This record gives sequence, structure tokens and C-alpha cells, in this order.
Amino acid sequence: MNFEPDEEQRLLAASVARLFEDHGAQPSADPVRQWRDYRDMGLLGLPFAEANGGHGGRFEDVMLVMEAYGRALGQVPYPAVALLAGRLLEAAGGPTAQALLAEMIAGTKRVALALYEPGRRYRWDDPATAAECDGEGWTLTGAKIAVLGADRETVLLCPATTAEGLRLLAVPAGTAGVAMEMLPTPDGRQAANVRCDDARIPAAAEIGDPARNPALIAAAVDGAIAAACAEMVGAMERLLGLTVDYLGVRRQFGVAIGSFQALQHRAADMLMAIEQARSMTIHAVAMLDAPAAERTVAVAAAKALVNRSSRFVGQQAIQLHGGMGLTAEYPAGRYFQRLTVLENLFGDTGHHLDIVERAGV
Amino acid sequence: MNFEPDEEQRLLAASVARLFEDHGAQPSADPVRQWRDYRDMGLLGLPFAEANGGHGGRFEDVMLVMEAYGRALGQVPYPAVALLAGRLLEAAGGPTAQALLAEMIAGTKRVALALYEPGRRYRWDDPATAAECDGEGWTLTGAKIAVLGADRETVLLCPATTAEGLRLLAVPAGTAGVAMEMLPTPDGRQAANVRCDDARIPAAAEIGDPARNPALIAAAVDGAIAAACAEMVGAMERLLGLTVDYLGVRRQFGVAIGSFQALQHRAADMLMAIEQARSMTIHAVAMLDAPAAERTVAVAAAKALVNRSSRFVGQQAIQLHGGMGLTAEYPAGRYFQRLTVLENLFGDTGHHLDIVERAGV
Amino acid sequence: MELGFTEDERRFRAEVRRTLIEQVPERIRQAVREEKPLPRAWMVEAQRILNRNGYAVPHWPIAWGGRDWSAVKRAILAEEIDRAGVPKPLPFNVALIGPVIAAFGSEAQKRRFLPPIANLDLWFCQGFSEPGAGSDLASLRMAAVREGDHYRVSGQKIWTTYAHKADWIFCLVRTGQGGRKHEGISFLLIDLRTPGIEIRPIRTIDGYHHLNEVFFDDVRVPVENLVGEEGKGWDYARYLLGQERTSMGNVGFSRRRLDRVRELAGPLLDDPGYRRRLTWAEIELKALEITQMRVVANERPPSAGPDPKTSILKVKGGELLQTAAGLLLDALGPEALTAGFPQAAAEEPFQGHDARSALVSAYFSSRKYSIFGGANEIQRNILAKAVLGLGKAA
Amino acid sequence: MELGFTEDERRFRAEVRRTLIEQVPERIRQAVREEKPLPRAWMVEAQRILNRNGYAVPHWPIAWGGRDWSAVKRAILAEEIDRAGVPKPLPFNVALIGPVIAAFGSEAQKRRFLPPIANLDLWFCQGFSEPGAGSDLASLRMAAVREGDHYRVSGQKIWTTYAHKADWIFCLVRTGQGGRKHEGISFLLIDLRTPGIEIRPIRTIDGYHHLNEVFFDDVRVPVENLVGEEGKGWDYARYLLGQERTSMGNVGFSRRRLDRVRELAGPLLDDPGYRRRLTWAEIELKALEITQMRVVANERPPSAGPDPKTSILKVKGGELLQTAAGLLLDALGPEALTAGFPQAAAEEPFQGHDARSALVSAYFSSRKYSIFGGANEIQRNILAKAVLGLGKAA
Repeated sequence: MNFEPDEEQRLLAASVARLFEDHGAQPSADPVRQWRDYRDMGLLGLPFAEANGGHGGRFEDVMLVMEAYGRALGQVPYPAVALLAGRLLEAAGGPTAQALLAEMIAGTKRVALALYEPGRRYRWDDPATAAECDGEGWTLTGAKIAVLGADRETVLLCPATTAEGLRLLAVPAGTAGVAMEMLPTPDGRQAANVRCDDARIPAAAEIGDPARNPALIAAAVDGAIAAACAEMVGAMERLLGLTVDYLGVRRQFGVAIGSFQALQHRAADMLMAIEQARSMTIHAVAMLDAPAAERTVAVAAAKALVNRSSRFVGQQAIQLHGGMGLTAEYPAGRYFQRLTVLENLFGDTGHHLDIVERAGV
Repeated sequence: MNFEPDEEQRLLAASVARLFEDHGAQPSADPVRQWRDYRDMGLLGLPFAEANGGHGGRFEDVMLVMEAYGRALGQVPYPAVALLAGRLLEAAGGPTAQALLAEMIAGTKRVALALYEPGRRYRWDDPATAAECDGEGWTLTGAKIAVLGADRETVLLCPATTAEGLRLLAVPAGTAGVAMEMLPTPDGRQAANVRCDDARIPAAAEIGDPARNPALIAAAVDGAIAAACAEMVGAMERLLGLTVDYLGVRRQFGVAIGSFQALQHRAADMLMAIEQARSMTIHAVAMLDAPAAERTVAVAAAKALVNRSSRFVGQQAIQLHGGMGLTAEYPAGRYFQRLTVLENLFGDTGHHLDIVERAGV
Repeated sequence: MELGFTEDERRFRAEVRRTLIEQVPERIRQAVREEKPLPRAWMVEAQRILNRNGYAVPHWPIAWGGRDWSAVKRAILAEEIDRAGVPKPLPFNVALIGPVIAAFGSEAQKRRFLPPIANLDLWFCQGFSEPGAGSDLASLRMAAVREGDHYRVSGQKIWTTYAHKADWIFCLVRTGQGGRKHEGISFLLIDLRTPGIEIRPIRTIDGYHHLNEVFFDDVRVPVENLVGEEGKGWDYARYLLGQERTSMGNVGFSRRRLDRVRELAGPLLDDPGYRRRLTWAEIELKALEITQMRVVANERPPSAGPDPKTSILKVKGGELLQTAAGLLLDALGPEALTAGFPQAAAEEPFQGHDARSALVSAYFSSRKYSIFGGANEIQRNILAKAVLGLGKAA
Repeated sequence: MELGFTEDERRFRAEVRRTLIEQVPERIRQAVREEKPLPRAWMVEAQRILNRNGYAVPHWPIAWGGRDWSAVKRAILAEEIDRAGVPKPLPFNVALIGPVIAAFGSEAQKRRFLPPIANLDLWFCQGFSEPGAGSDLASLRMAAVREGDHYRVSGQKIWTTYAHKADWIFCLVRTGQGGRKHEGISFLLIDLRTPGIEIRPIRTIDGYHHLNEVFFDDVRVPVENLVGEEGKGWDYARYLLGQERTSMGNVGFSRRRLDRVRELAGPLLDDPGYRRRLTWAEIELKALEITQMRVVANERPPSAGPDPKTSILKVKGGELLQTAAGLLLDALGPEALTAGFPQAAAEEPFQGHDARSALVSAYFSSRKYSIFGGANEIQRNILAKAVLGLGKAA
């Protein structure tokens, strides 16, 4: 075991930190420009094999990037596009997926995985969205919700039920019959609800195959969960930093409120919650290459604990900031909002505990 | 609603407080003498109708008595004998039960309900103990555990399975074929594990009847749980008092440790836990006369919350006492032990939450 | 001792419930149940209905519209109002400034203010907190300098709920220096239309606009708007804080939220983990209901200041609302991900947010229950010191 | 970065596990698993086996039996020892006094003490705490007055674990006055057979006798038993506290307790509420295991004093042992009601308690994990101040 980043990782962490903090300092900056910055720094290709046009980064590298992203409250949908949809494309392989991946890495096309459907909570493996193939192409009907990273230019990867099992279809958002509603997320970003009504796409738009798709998607989602855990750790770390700063500055009854023991102990509890979350994130990342059953349990356990830490740290940070923490202007509230979204993303605490328990651990 | 004791209740509370504190001051005093004191003060007859030789006290009166008992860490098995077994006798009625009850009230005979069996946790309604009647009498075989209030002179009320349902048999502990092992409870009292091997008792030893027994026992147990809740509230109250005293006396770093805010807040949390426990005890007591389904849910909810408060208050009291709390000599530890026993008695927190949830609340 | 509700109390509850459901329009109660912010006009409409029934100010002197109801009945009333989804009578009016004017105001002030306050014809907001004087209220700095028949008032108030909807503000101001910090504080009523007052919104993380900063730049306030005596403001504020606490635990509000959890959670109600969280919340609520009644039944003269045990209601009640909000959020599942809200929410009337957004807002906004009105840390200080007697020697 | 265990580390773990199971008698490991206190002779027997394998003092200087193993490997070793139910090498010997003598003792002291300390031929106990000097160690008062080639020592130590089993005690004593409180403290080794020493048991709520008060009445201690320089005792104590923390989180012990929960809980494992508590404990344990490794891997010179992040291990590790003890207690159900223990438990060897009593004892005794060795409140102070930098200005 060795938790020290090597020289290359230190460089990577330092440069992404600089970039993300720059982006954060200009919140209204052009998202297209920011996406180009990601590409130029090699982040879009980071997690992909060199054979696939990527940079051959390891899961550990992604973890460092996502911690920095979390600390800086990154706005561009890098995790959804590159770390979830992108990795699914790489794992699926085949010409359609490879071409899409190449465009994604080049920054010329965005992809997003349409995982969830109305009324099914976090279940994605038995979609109500149905697809039929008539030889020439696919006809797709159904609804998807909460597609992060999607806009009207995106290629949506849609799981759909067919008689042969779970298909994965690449549907450009502009396809006729696809209606998209862009809605605000609780942390002020955008996500799409999507309806397909007899949307027609060519036969070649299929990626993966019914036999492998559930396993491919599960692996991609687990990777994205580990990345979300790292993002949460980064966000919690910064939020604790903001809180400690505030405790040192804010005065009441003639002294800095950071001198009150009850508040000191709360901050210590936040620190412990974050350190335990960081450890579970490390565990999840270390297990991403393990056999699927072990990987899934490790990732679910990690998300459950990171979620619990996040809810505690987020709520207590607001508490320790007092009224200031409730204002939209002060950054603490935005971190709390982001953490709230990330807790929900890919399954809340109860969902992941259920997975751990069903596995008999 | 009116939470103020009336004049008579104030008098009762004051005199039992005096008696129990006196008993507590002489821990090695003669238990026979103490039992006589209970009788002389009218406590043995307190909860029973005047028609049955009792004093016609209300549940509220019992609550006041049990709070005082809890505060003083009462040692004699008053709750097990009078409030559980005694009330079951009264509810069952009939000559055998009435005669036993009269002797119990007179202080000449002790009765105890043998509720639990090995390996069945808190289930008492389907005993493995079996009884057969041959016209002349009953033959009883089986094992009972953790019978509080029992000694070798006690008449044991034993639920037993027969072809006709659940019988309730009054078995003198001295009956041939009854083996009794007296074991220490974790709070330093005694409880009995009992084995009956073909123990013969007369046909008249039956009380209640199979059609009513489950309901009778359930009602008696619910009453005893409400009494245990009151005892726990009294014990927690005193334990908090001991803790607050200690915080004011014990000095560290040149000041009383009660001036540390983190410890003050812990004490405030203990106070809140106790007040909520007291409220649920009131709720349970107020519902003892309600229809069985409502009564059982109210009592289970109360025990669950009182248990949770008790675990928190007990553990934190020890924590705030530091090493002193761990010593057998200092009283805080004895209250912690008592509370631990009472949490377990009649079902732990999970058991009662299950009851509440099964009722669909 | 009578540990349950009496027959009379049960009848009273049933009557209140029936009256509220019959008289308060469903559109209002529905919006409240859905946690949507209400248009000002709806709040006024609801309070006038309550006032007509004697439900707005039952704790006031009978001469000014009060009723001779026991504290337990008043608590039942408050619980039923919340539970039915009827907006509470505006607390700044009925629970705070009204009783202060009734106790310490001049006859002219009583006649001028009490009836419209009860009926919400006049809307008051509360000007206590300042930047740097939140929990430590005595360090407030907003100054009122007497000049003939006016005060000239300058300074700033913050966290002022509904200042943008209000007609008047009651303020603690500093009219004297020296002595201990809480001496030299006076209690002023100020018409918000007076020149020199500027109200700036504070946007909050729930996406709404409830809170404001209020700036006073050389504002002329007639001396007749001084309540009681100059320099006694701290006493009146203490009196005010000792006022009607019958709904301090927010029992009815939590009841309404948990009912909503059951409506929305669907299959989650069969999930053992979620179910257990809900079970605990239900049990906590039952305990709180009784604790609330116990504190309420222990009636104290208002001059005794707040009963320190109300701190229990404040802490536990707030935590329960937060727990319930968390259950609502989690009930949404991934649907919450598209249930955000515009960064600057539109002004009233409420529109543009669906039911889901209102729940996400409620989750964020519920953090306030442990912050405003004396943070939970302050409440625990009070419990430790005033109830347990800790830390006095140190 | 290598976030998982290396092949070499896995091999090491397997080898340690095999060795422990092969060499340490099952009767010893069974008693440990059942949470029963061990006879002194068994503890000595186990430590000698560990020492023979290089497992007792791997962190010591190689000259005195240490091994050149990485901190991660030493942590694996500690975890496996606990997990296998092998009694830990006596911490007072191997983790506390040994390293201090190795670093600051004279050559004669090293030769005299280190080998028997490693092999538990000599049993040391720790004389730091005094009545009135627990967490606030610097206010200790036990005095040592130099008279020629002896000190005359008078005073009292308290909470002395195993003093009744020990041969020697290492003490902080006051040899000088004036200056700051922690100046004038020296570090003495005292033979417990010296006249004037009285050991009185402190019975604890778990029914056992682990703790003692030790009274010193004009006890003559040869000057050669002074460690290092007079007046430098505080520095040595700090060094001591910065020593081997590879098992601070008690990861292996918690693993063993949770394994036992699974053995004993039976049908409760299907109870959703109980199950969830166990699931959380398992997840917390996994997190703690990695946090432990992260702290351990961050090797610091012992002179830097304890890494403040070890406070996390202390708090979280102790809480987890307490949680596991609660799960064990609750697994007993009503069987716990007759699982008490005599008020004054019999001396060793352990007898008269069945497996259930040992679990009830473990529940009570587990409260100590958040009290001794620096109470959790002190650990949180350390985290707030030393890691987060809070409260320094105040």
C-alpha cells in the first residue's frame, strides 16, 4: 500500500487544480471554452486506453482529478460525459462505440447515459423504454429522466428493453420523435428529462449486445460512483475548510466562535467523517478492477458511507455558518447543494446499503 | 390534560421516595423486612381493585411509585411480583388466582411470571413448555429463563402449550420436578432459570383459560413495560443528577469540567433524551386502558424510545464521569447496569420497533 | 393528573378541525401541504378567517380579541392549524409584537395597532438581528437619536423575514451608551414606507426570497412609536421571547410533513431502512407532542421570561422537521435531480415550481430551524445553564 | 500510489496468520475470542511465542529484536494478532516503556530491561494517571526526592491496569517545582516489590479486576532507575505517546468482535434493523482499516510526537468496539438477564463465568475505550486544534 501520489500524479493534480479553480473564479465563463480546456489538458482522454485514443490514465488519476473537481465545484459535465458514458463506450467496443468515443475524446461530441426512468427510482436494468428493430433500424419509445451531461447536441445512450434483452442504443438528442426538457438541478446545473415517441434510429446505432449490456453498464456505473465519491470528498474537504475559516473570523460574545468547544468538536467530527469517506473512496477505487460481485459491494459500501458523511458534513457546515450558510451568495450553501445532488446521484444511502446487504455481507 | 399530581399523589410520591431512599441507604438490609415495608405502605395492594383486596390505585400512581423506585435503584422485586404477576392474577380472576393475589397483597406469598424460554428471545406466546392434564392434575415439562422476582419460595406462573392452546399454570417453585438455578443479573440482582421435568401440579393450579390467556398476558406485560419505562425515567433522572454534580466538582486544567461547553451540551442532550422518554412513558400509561391493539403499539413505541434514551444517557453518564464511572463503587455505574437490564427486559429496542412497524404505524 | 386529553379537549380539537377545513379554501391548504410559498394575499385571507373564529389571537387579553382558553387548548389549536395546512397566524404579529403592545404600549398604540395586527390588516416584521449581533443580541448597534418629537434612526437589520411583504417593522435600537451592553436599548415601531429605508433581498439556498437586509439611513421615527419607556427595550424583548410558545415544537407542521411522506414514499414504505427512519420520526413526534403539552401546561407569567424548557421544543421540533424534510427528499429518488429551482426565484404568486422543487426547497430551507430564533447551540447552552445549573461557577 | 495491498503484503499477512494459528494454542485463542480475561501465565505464554517469531517487538531497534518491516506490514501483523484471538504483546512493555528505554535509557538499562520486556519475562505497568491528573497529566503530584543514590517516592497512581499482575511500574514523578507545570517531571522505573508500595484493586462495572490504585509511601528507588535526565520526563512521555500506533484503531479486534456477532446473532441476522446496524459496523470497519493504514503509512519520526490524526483512529476504533459490544449484548436477548457476574469476580484463572457473562462484561467494559488513553473529548480537542487549527487565537 502506498497512498502518496507519484511525480506524474502530483503534476496532474496540481494542473487540474489550477484549471478548475480558474474556471470556478469565472462562473459565467463560456462552457464550450471550458470543455476545450478539459480536452487540451488531456482530461477527456484521461481514463481511456491509448489504443482507443486515450491517455491510459489509471483509476487513481481519475480520483485525483475528481477530488480537485469537487473542491472547485466543477460545472462542466465531465463526470457524466467522460467518466460514465465515455467509459461505457470504451467497454462496449465495436465500431459505433469506438467512433463516438473518439469524437468524445476529441471534444467534438458529447455523450450521456440515460439511466433512469420515471417511478423506478435507481433501477436501470429493466427499462420500460422499449425498442423494436425492423431490419432497417430501431424504433424507440419511452421516457428517461435526470440525464446529467445531456443537452440538445448530445448523443444519448439509451438502455431499452427488447425481446432479446437489454439493448443499448445511441440516440442523437436531435432525432425526430425525441423531446427533451432541460431542467435545473438542485445545485444549479442542468439535466434533461427525455421522451422518445417512435424515434427512429439506424440499426448501426446499437452498441454492446444484450448478453453483455447489464454487466457493461454496471461496471460503468460503479466507476462513475467511485468518481462521484472522490468528487464528494473534494467538496467536503473544501467545505470544511470554508467552515474552519468562518469559525476563525466570525465573532460572538467578544470571541471568535471557533473558540467554543462544542463547535470545535463538531468540526472534529466533520474531519473524521471526511477521513472515513476518503478511505472508503480509496477502497472503491482499489476494487474497480476486482470481479464484478466484489466490486459492486465495495462501491456500494463506499457510496453509502460517503453519502452519510456528506449529509452530516453538509448540514453541519451550514449550521456552523449560521444564517450566512443559508444565503445563496456565500459558497458554503453551494457546496451543500452539490453534495445533496451527489448523494442522490446513482443511489441514495438506503439504496446502497440494500445492495451491500443483498450481497450477504 | 393535566400533568400535576394531586394532593394524594404528592403524598404517595413523597412517602415512597422516603422509603426507597431509606432502603437504598442500607443496601445489605434484610429483603424480607423491605418487602414488609412495601406491604405496610400499601404498595403491594396499590394497583388492585378494592374488591380484590387492593387499594384501587391508578396507573398514574404506579408510575409515580416506579419513578421513585428507579431513582432509588430499588432492589426488591416489586415490579416483577406485584406489577406483572400480580396484575396478571387480578385480570385472570377465578378462585386460584384470587387466592394467590390475596396472599401476594398480604405479603405472605410471592408470585412471578415465567415468560421467556431458551432460544426464543422475547416471544412468549408459543411456549415449548408443554402441559398435559390427566384429570387429576397437570404434568409440566419445559424450560423457562430469566424469571425476575422468583426465588425458591415463589409461585411461578408458567405459560405452557396444550392441545387446547396456551394454559397458565401456577407452579410452586418447590414442586417436585422443578429445578431452579438462581443466577446474577447484570445489575447485581437475581433471576431464575427454571426447568420442569414432569412436574406434577393439581388441576386447580390453572388460572385463566386458553381463550383469554394470550390477551391477559399481553395486557399484563404491557402494564409492566409501562412501569419499567417509569423506572427507567427515574433512574435516568437520578443518573443525570449524579453526572451534573460530578461535572461541578471534578476539576481539570484548573476549572470545573462542567464549564466545558462540549460537556454542557452533552448534558443538555441527556436532559432532552430523558424528557422525551418521560413523555413517552406518560403516553404509554395513558394508553393502558385503550383497546389492545392501540395499547400495544403505544407501549412498544414508548419502550423503544425510552430504551434509546436509556442507552444514550447511560453511556454518556459513564463517559462524563470518566474512569470514576467505570468503578463498581461509584453509583453511576450501578445505574448504568440497571438501565442496561431494563432496556433488555420485555424486549430491546429492535423488538419494539418491529411491533410498531408490524402494526402498520 | 390526567395524562390523556379530556373529553372537552377532544371536542375542541374536532371543532377546530372541522372549522378550519370548512372555512379555509382548499387551494390555500393544498399549497401549504405542498410546501409552496403563498402569495401575500392568501396569507392575509387565511388569517382573517382565523381571526373571525377567534383563532388568531386567543392568547391575547380578552379586551383585544383573546379567548379564555387553557394553554392545552391553545396548543391543540396551533397543532390543528398547522396540520390542516392553514398558514399560521403571522407570528411576528400575533405572537411577538401584539403581546408587547398589549402589555407595554400606550392606549393609543393599542387602539391603533392591535386590531389590525390581529386581522393582518397591518403586517409587522421583526428587526432584532444585525450583522454581528445574531445570537449575541445585546451587541446591537442600530442607533436612534432623539431630536424633539422624533428619533433619527440609522443602522442595519439583517435576516428580516418577510420585510419585503411587511408594512411595519419593530426594532430594537440603541438609544443610550454605557453601562452593560443590554442597557440603553429601546423598542421602536417603524413604518416601512418612511423615507430612508431600503430593503434588499437575501436569496437563500432554497431558491426563494424570504429574508432581507433592511437599511436605515437617517430615518425619522415619531417618538409616539416608542413602546414603553426609553432604555427598557431589553426587558420588552425578553417579555416578547417569553410569549406564546404553544406551537414552539411545530408538532402540527411535523405531523403534516410526515403525512406527506406517507403520500409520496410509495414503495419505499416497504423498504426496511426507510421504514425504520419513518418509524423513529413518528415515535419522536408522539414524544414531542406530549413534551410540548407538558411545557405548555406549566403556565408561567410572561414576566418570568421564556421557560428554559422551551429550548427542548425548539431543538427537538426543529430536528424533526429536518428529519421529515430528509425523508421527503429521499422519497423523490432520482426525480429530485431535475427538481431544482431558478437561482433567483420569481416573486409571488408562486409559480413555475412543481411539487418536487418545493420539496427540494424544503430540504434546504429546513436547515434554518436549527439556526434562526436562537441556534441549537444557544438552546443547549440555555438547557445546560438554566435547567441543569452547569458552568455557572466557571 | 498503490491503493490496495501489494502481493508481498498479502503474502506476509497469510504467513502471519498461518504462524499464529499453528503456534498459539487454541485454548488461548478461544478464550480471547470469547472475551474472557486470561490467566497471567497464558498471556506470558502467548507473548513468548510471538517474540520467538519476531512478532512481539518488530518496531524496536534491530539490535534489540526489531525487524525492518514497513509500517504497513507492522499494521497487518497487529491486525492479524488481534483477529486470530492471540493476546496482543503487552502494550505497556512493547509499545510504551520498551521504546523509551531503547531511546533514552542507559546501556545498562537496555541490557537489563529490553530482552525480558520483549519476552514478557518482566511485566511492566504504567504509572501516569493520578487522582486529579487524568487527561490533565501535567498536574501530577507524586513526588520523588533525591537522597544520595536513591529517590524517596511518595504519592499515588490510579487506573493502573494490571498493577496486580506486574513486576515493575514506570512512573512520571515530580522531582522539581516551579516553572511551568510540566517542568520538573522525571521518568522512573520502580520494582513493585519494593517496600512501601501498596496495590489496591479497583473493581469495575464489568465485574472484573483490571484496574488498581498504587500507593507509594516513602519508597526507596535507586537513582540508576531514572530514565534519561532528571526533569526531562515530560519529553520522554511525549515520545512514548508518539510510539507505535499501528494498532491504535483496533481493527483486528473489531473484526474479531464482528465475526463473533455473526456467530451468535443467529436469526437476528435476518432482522432488518439489527442487520442494518451490523452492515454499518462492517462498512465503518472497512473505512477504519484503510484510515489506519493511511495514518500508519505516513511515518513520522517518533520525536515529532504523536501524529494528531491518530486521534481519529482512537475515536473511531473505540466507537466501533463499543458498537460491536452493543451488537453482542443485543444478540443475547433475554439470556443476558441471567448473565451477570459476582460483584467481586474471582481472581485468575478465569472461571465461573459462562460465555454470556463475558459478553455482558465486554459491553460494560467497552465504555473504557472512549475514556482511557485520552478521553474522546480530548481527542476531539486535539483534532480541532492540531489538525484544523481552531481555537488557537481565543
